[in-house]
Amino acid sequence: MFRLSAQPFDPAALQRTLDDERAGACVTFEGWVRNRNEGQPVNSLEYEGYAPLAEKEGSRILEEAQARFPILSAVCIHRVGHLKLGELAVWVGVTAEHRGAAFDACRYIIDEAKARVPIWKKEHYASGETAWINCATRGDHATDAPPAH
Amino acid sequence: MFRLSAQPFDPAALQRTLDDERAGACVTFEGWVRNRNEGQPVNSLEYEGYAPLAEKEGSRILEEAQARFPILSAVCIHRVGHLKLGELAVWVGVTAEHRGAAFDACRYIIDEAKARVPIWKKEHYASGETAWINCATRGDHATDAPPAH
Amino acid sequence: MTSVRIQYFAILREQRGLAEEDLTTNAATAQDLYEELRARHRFTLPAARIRAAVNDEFVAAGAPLKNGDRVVFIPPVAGG
Amino acid sequence: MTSVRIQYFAILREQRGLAEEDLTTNAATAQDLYEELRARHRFTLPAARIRAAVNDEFVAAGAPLKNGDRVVFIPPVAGG
Repeated sequence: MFRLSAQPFDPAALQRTLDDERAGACVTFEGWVRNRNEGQPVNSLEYEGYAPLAEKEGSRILEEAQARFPILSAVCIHRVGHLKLGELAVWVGVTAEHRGAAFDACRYIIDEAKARVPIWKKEHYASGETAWINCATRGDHATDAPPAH
Repeated sequence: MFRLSAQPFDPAALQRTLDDERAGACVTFEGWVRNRNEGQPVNSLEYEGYAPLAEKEGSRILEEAQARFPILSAVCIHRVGHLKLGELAVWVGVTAEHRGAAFDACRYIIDEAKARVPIWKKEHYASGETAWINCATRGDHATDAPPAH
Repeated sequence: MTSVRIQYFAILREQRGLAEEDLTTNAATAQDLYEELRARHRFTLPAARIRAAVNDEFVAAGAPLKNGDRVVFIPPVAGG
Repeated sequence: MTSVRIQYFAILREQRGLAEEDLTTNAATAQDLYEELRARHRFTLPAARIRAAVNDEFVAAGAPLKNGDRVVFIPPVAGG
């Protein structure tokens, strides 16, 4: 299950939906809004998603993870809207019989989601400036490097 | 912080102790009691630890993770006692600025903990038999393979 | 002429100043339509950095447009 | 003769039938002591699969014993 959420959500409750007596391992990834990016102090983040296609592409990524790794279940929820420092931006949870597959699948899902799912991030800096990440063009102040958290 | 716990503990509360505005990533591993091992139906597990040395060796592993990977914090709690199916046996939580280090350190910690920390696991099978994992010797019924969840 | 609905997101929404519009175009493909809009609205992102979606599925840049298509131009993504 | 306290865990605790004991021994090293106890109590694990700890630190198999040491023999571990 991949979905966007305009509201904060409870990762502990989500993780309990993965309970399964066959599972020996559960790996989770949480992406948090952090206070710097590429050396610039960040005050807050806006996420915007193209929901129908984001949910389709996200679901494809989860299916790929199921096909590539011996896992039991996988879920990813991505926040949209204006988030404060420390807020949970994205949550991935994977269960498997064995831990190797759970780690590998969790990492695959977040790596692919960041690269492929139509969600955009606008950083609000302490300086008052803002930037859409990865959308800078020649001559812009913002760096063009991919975000790497 | 590495410690043994004779009581169930709340992983969500533990994870909140890792909150840090510098952190962009939090990876957790949960080891759950699963209903089979090496093909045999399992009813429950007993964990026994040699607490003073387990906590020393576990703390060394966390220090190694801090030295090897650019992480912010790392915690591991391991249950001891008699656990039912589905119960949480071990929890590892790691925060970092970037997700790669959080994944790598979390996996390092659980791999090393399973190999080095003096904690032992006794499986109670549906058949009524029991076995101390990894302690079988020639002629025993139980397999001698390392547990792999 | 082809009538399509366009939705804008993120940097394109801001540069266009609106979230969606209906228009008729002579553009035969999604990429041609992007170039037309880019010239008109001074979008900063070159076509090479944009993907297109039609009716909520990714399409190739050269995909032909037909009446009633819902078109989205997708700037570089940055989830997580 | 050396007086030591021994703690047993897991399979060794079960095979010994108790969790700790004080004893005096002629064994000069942790490994010699394990071999002595293994013969006496029919421990199934060979010395090669046991690690030793003295005073809550891992020690080499050939570490000498001294009066008052707290000794633990560590079967193969299996956390997680």
